[in-house]
Amino acid sequence: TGNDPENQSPAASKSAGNKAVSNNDASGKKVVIGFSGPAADHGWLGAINSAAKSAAKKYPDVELKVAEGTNDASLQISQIETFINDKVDAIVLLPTDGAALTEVATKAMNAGIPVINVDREFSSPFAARTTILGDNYGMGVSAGTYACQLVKQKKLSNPVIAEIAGIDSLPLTQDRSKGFKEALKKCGQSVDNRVAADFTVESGEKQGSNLLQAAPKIDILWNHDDDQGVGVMAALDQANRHEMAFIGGAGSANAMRLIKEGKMEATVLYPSTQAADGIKLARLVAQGKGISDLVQVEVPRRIVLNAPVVTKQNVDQYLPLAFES
Amino acid sequence: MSFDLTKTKTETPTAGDAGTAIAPDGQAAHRGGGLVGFLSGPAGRNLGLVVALLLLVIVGILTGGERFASMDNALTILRLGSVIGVVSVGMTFVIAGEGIDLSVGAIVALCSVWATTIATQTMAADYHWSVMVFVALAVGAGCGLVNGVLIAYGRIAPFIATLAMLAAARGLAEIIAKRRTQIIRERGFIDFFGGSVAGVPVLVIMFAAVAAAGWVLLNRTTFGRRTLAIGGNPEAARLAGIRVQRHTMYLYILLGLACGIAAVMLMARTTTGTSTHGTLYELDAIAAVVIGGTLLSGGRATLVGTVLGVLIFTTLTNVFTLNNLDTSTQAVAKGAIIVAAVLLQQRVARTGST
Amino acid sequence: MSFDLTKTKTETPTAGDAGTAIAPDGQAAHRGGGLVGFLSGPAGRNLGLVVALLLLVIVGILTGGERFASMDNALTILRLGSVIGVVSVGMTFVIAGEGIDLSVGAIVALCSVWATTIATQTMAADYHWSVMVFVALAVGAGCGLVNGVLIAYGRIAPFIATLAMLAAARGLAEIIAKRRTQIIRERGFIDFFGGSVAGVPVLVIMFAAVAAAGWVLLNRTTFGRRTLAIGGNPEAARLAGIRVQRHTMYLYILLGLACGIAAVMLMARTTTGTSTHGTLYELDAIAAVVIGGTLLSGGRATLVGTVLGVLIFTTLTNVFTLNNLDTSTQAVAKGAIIVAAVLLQQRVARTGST
Amino acid sequence: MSRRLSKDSALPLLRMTDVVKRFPGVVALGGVDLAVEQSEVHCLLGQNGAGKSTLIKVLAGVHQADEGAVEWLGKAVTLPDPQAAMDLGIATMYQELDLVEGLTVAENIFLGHEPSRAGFSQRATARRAAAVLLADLGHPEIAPTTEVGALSAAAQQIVSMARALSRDARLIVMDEPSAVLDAGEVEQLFAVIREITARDVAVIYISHRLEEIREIGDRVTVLKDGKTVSTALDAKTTSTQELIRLMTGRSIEYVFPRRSPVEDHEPILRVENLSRDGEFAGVSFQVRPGEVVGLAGLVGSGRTEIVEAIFGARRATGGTVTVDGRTVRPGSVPAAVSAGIGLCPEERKSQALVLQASLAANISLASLARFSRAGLLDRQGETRAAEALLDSLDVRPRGVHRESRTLSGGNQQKVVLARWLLRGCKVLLLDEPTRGVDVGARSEIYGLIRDLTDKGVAVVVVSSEIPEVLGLSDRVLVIADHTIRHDSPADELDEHAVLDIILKGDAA
Ligand SMILES: Nc1ncnc2c1ncn2[C@@H]1O[C@H](COP(=O)(O)OP(=O)(O)OP(=O)(O)O)[C@@H](O)[C@H]1O
Ligand SMILES: Nc1ncnc2c1ncn2[C@@H]1O[C@H](COP(=O)(O)OP(=O)(O)OP(=O)(O)O)[C@@H](O)[C@H]1O
Ligand SMILES: [Mg+2]
Ligand SMILES: [Mg+2]
Repeated sequence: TGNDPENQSPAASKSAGNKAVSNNDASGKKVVIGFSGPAADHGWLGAINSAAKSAAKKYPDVELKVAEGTNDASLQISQIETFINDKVDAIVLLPTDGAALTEVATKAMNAGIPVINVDREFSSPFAARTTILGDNYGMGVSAGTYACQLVKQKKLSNPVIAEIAGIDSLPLTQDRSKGFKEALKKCGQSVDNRVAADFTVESGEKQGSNLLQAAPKIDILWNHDDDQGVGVMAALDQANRHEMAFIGGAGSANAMRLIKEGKMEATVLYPSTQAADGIKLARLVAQGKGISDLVQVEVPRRIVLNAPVVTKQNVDQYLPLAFES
Repeated sequence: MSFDLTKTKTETPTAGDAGTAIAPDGQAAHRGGGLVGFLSGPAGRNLGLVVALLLLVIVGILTGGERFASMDNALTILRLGSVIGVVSVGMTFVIAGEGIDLSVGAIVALCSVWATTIATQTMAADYHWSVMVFVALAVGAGCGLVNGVLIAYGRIAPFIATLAMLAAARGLAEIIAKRRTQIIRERGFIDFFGGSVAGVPVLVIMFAAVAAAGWVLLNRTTFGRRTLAIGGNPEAARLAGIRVQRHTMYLYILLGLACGIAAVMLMARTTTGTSTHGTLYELDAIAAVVIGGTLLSGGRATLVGTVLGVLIFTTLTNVFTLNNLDTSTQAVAKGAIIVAAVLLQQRVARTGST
Repeated sequence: MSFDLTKTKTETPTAGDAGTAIAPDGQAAHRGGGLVGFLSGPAGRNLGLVVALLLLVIVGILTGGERFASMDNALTILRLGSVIGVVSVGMTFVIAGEGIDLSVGAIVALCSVWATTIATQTMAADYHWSVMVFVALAVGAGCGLVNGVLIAYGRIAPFIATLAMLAAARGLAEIIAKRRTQIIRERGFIDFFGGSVAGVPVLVIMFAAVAAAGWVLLNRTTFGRRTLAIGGNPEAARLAGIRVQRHTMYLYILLGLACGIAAVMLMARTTTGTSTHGTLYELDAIAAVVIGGTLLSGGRATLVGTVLGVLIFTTLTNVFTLNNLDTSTQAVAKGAIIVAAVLLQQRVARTGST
Repeated sequence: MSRRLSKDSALPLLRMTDVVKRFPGVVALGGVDLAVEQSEVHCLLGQNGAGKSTLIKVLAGVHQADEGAVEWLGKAVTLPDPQAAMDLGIATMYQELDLVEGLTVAENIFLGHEPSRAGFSQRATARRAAAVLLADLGHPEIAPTTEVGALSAAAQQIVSMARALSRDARLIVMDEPSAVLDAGEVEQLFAVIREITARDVAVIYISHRLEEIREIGDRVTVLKDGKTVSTALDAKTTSTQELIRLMTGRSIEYVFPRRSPVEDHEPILRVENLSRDGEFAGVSFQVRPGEVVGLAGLVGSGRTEIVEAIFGARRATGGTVTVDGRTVRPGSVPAAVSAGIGLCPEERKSQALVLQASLAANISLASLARFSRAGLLDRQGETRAAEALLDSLDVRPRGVHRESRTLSGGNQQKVVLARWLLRGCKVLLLDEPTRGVDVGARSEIYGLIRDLTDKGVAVVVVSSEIPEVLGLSDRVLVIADHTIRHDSPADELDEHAVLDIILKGDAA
């Protein structure tokens, strides 16, 4: 996957925005799809859930069962077990932890229920029929690469680069940070200050405020998540510190509006429509259809979504797809 | 000119002191009322829980039909309840001894991470997977020991000491795991704990065994007696020659051990060890224990109640999932159902004890 | 024949019963020991906290230098502490009355969401932003009322009742907000609460005002004394003619109101209302109150201690961030520091009270 | 003393008729009548568990009667809650201290009716008023700003009394106020009672000490098994024999059991130079098998501290305790218990009983190891042993599975004794063993102590009733000034001699 933000066209990376003419949307065999995801405790996950539901609503032949969002792997496992007992036709699973759900997903596959793995990857290739991944590492790389560009553009000699991460104990946060760090390394830069919030507005404000105290001057700030970014922005406003280039993550509509206004430099997209894509693919898989734009007869095994950077230049392209958080 | 005083109140004499952790009505009644027997336990409280659970099951059958009433689904509920159930059994002892432990979830996480790290790093060198199990149990007991020493000998309030442990154990788990999910590839381990005996999952058997052992320990041994005496009146226990400090320490070690067992079960269930395991187990376990009828103020405990409490919460989640309720609505419904269950239980206890 | 009945003991008779939520040594000593005065509060406990806070500040200065010791940073710490501080003040009352409230975070979320929804949906129609403030307070008090009624009149254990409220309020908040973050665009609101008076942020002033009002209410009014009486010995309070149930209900309403105020402050700080506001406030607030020296078993409370507890936790985070510590290490250090602070405080209290 | 019973407007102050109160499994009151005249001292007598406390709790609005009627100054009234009773002018001192330990003396006295303006408590006013009340009660040394938890039981009783007086009451109910007081303080209490009855306030006085009834009472009502057996007896003239017969249904010799001479064995308990900083110093004495040693002294003289230090419940700062020639590790209760020492502590409810546990569990608490079969509890054995003990001690109501909190005070005391009887100790320390215990049970406990000494147990008794110490003990130690002031055989002393020693010690 190319992580070069320059030559990305948004439409190509979005199967939800599939404008291809096909008969795939025509009603087919009635299918029951089970969906389970983490607790919708912040904007992006909330958007994931609602996008999944509205995707299902579009098809009269889909009955969607949504399990209680949870951050407890054990509970999520039992939800999948319940789906298996229930003999649903397909399962769309955004695991709290990919590895932890692998066993039960394999069980589902063995029971003949195709599993569509969304966002956080299983540890075994046999656990999913199809995997749709947001690219967390790629997201960090995109942000880091963009930061490098800024350093070059603005000719910053010894820039202070700061990072506000999400929940630090999640592997996805680690992936993002790793990507960021490695991309920065390529242009000889490193992260000077790093704090971790927990994806909520409140934690963003809190960690943001503390970070601003820790670093009297910041040149580039990457914040992993636009939802917590609302809080970070409030902290910047409060301290009246707008000297830095503020880069966001996820790509909420709110962030994009701020980019338009010039209050934010950029945001790295992390599609909130993955689960919606998952539902669509699950329906196709369950009905034995393929993706019409592909020559392939069947739905592919693995789709990695891109993590493009949205800036003032291309924001208008992306705004319609952005999620309200 | 006489006046009728006979308007009976159904209330206990301590009617006024609500808002405290004092026993609800009916607690004053005798034990072993005979009729309702085992399940009614202290003052028919458990009977109320059984009724609440039955109502839930009925709702499940009405709304879920066969999908709910199947053997498979029952096992799913039991398997889900088993991990938190083991922790709750241990928690019952600590609460019975007038303590509390907020660190259980973090200890489960630490045990799982420590054990799997040992496994992934050294198991290649031909260790048997039982080493992993042993490490999980030892780490759990060790954390419990630290809690126990701080509380019993350091005289730190249990809430504070275990809050500190909560932070520290999770932090340590993250450091050890380097915030990565450790994947267990030992088939022997997964097959053993993930398997079934005569159709019953090993996890469920483990839960049943722990609950039964806990019941015996609480109700049929001197250890249980001492626990209740310490929870009921620590000063009296001390003056009767009981080593209150040492016993208190044992209680936390016991709970730590339960966390270790739970960690093994969770590792088998998820085939992973990670620092995010056991999130919010403290709330779930305390809730199950308290709704089961064990007093937070100590001195009165029922293990049957705890098990029923666990089953009620787990069944609730299952019924919700089958009914496709959205998460927010589930939360609201859950709140309402908890309140309803407790009120129901009080009512049953009251009528049951007269 | 007169005899001195008032000789003070330097040690409680219950010296042996650690492991219970009973007061540590020295608690039995007189109040207002004179010398250390205001800060030393009950039995020099607060003095220990002051020492702990000072040590933290010293560490902050040593490691952070000017970045720590600046006015800006001090105000940042205070501003960050103010929201949880207001909740903790309210929590002090509930705990003093032998209760507990797990729902504070959820109530803060619900207040913020309800108020901002009103704002975003109807404010266009020319309401003043004070309507928003009023709604937040009313929702908070309403939730507190529900808690209070369930606990005082429904006789549901506070832990359970507020656990139910925790689930329900957060669920309701999500439903109302449709899981969106509601952004407040009322400049009047943001400027008012986000502003400063004579260099002091309005939020800090609000916290100070709430803490001062709380102090007066607890220590200088009949309401406060009755709260302690109910917490210390509910039966005695009832026998003295205090309407224990009604008073208990008031305590939860008071805390609900504090949550409403905290919601307003949080809305101003983050310029948003969302169902994720106030996550884990219950733990933070209870921790601040308990580390401050208020007994979880009720009957003894110190508001100065609560404020110090809040400041200690907030300063800790600040020092950690200034030192660029990673979260896991922070967590481990936090656990160790909590334990050290409590042990220090016990030691100071013991030597201070002899 | 002249009474004004025949005042013109003399309606009876209070009349309770046919009051019935049931608790689960127990009929506490099965039809009680009580009539109290204005400004009289009306004594309520009855054995432990007769229902005295229950009756006054009904009167105070704490319990609601199941049947019966209450008239106040001729008018029917209802008493739904304590406030209603207080509004009528009924103030109550409960048997269980009903104070809030975390609050100050002044705050406790005015709890529920604090002097206040606009909700703000007027603390100075309360302090001043409290000081005046305490001075009136003869205890100006109790500072209104002291926390009640830091006071001795006796001082707490004084505070409780001040609290009853602080209400503008027409009737003050005192449920065993003298139980924790010593002779001098009981005198002071009586002076106060005389003063308030002169001010037209009536008093209901409950006590198990018959000589007090004689001294202060006007009329007596006797309860037995939850029923009134006799009303309006004259307190001065009714014979003690008659009162005891009414209470117990039998005639009991209200005397101490005869002492059998102590054999000249080696002492089993040796206390040498025991000290604890600030509490007592240089305490040395020995007790031989079969001997009863009494500790006399004023309330607060440190007797409790001494026995608790012997028991290891407080760590002595100096000195040794030896049992059977072996030194007991200081500051360890388990060590003391396994050396063969037992203690019945001063405060039953807070120190001895696990209130919500069954009688059996309370009795076996110190002997759990005995009922342990490979860790498992031999519950049948436990129940049998408990039943046998409850039978032999005549604890009522019966039932080993009854919660101990539902028992009356005297019966609870027997349960605590049963604990150490079951354990079988060589040295038994009894701190105020007959506090709140009725005459019948009292002589049973005396007999029991005798039985124990006959079996060779050494007993140390602490009591605030000097006659009891003298009557029960073979040897008496008088404690004053933090140490033993006097040590002699009991028959060489009488009440005056003991008081003399105490007072001299006090003066010194
Ligand atoms: N809350 C209660 N629940 C059940 N039974 C009770 C309760 N309170 C009292 N009883 C029972 O009622 C009876 C009367 O008790 P009460 O305390 O009135 O006796 P008393 O005359 O005051 O005895 P004492 O002289 O020992 O104080 C006893 O049998 C007692 O066990
Ligand atoms: N709980 C307590 N807290 C603080 N001081 C106490 C407490 N109990 C007793 N004291 C103090 O200890 C001293 C000894 O009191 P204590 O009542 O134990 O003596 P005693 O001789 O046993 O009297 P009693 O006749 O009441 O048993 C007194 O000065 C008293 O004020
Ligand atoms: Mg009584
Ligand atoms: Mg004493």
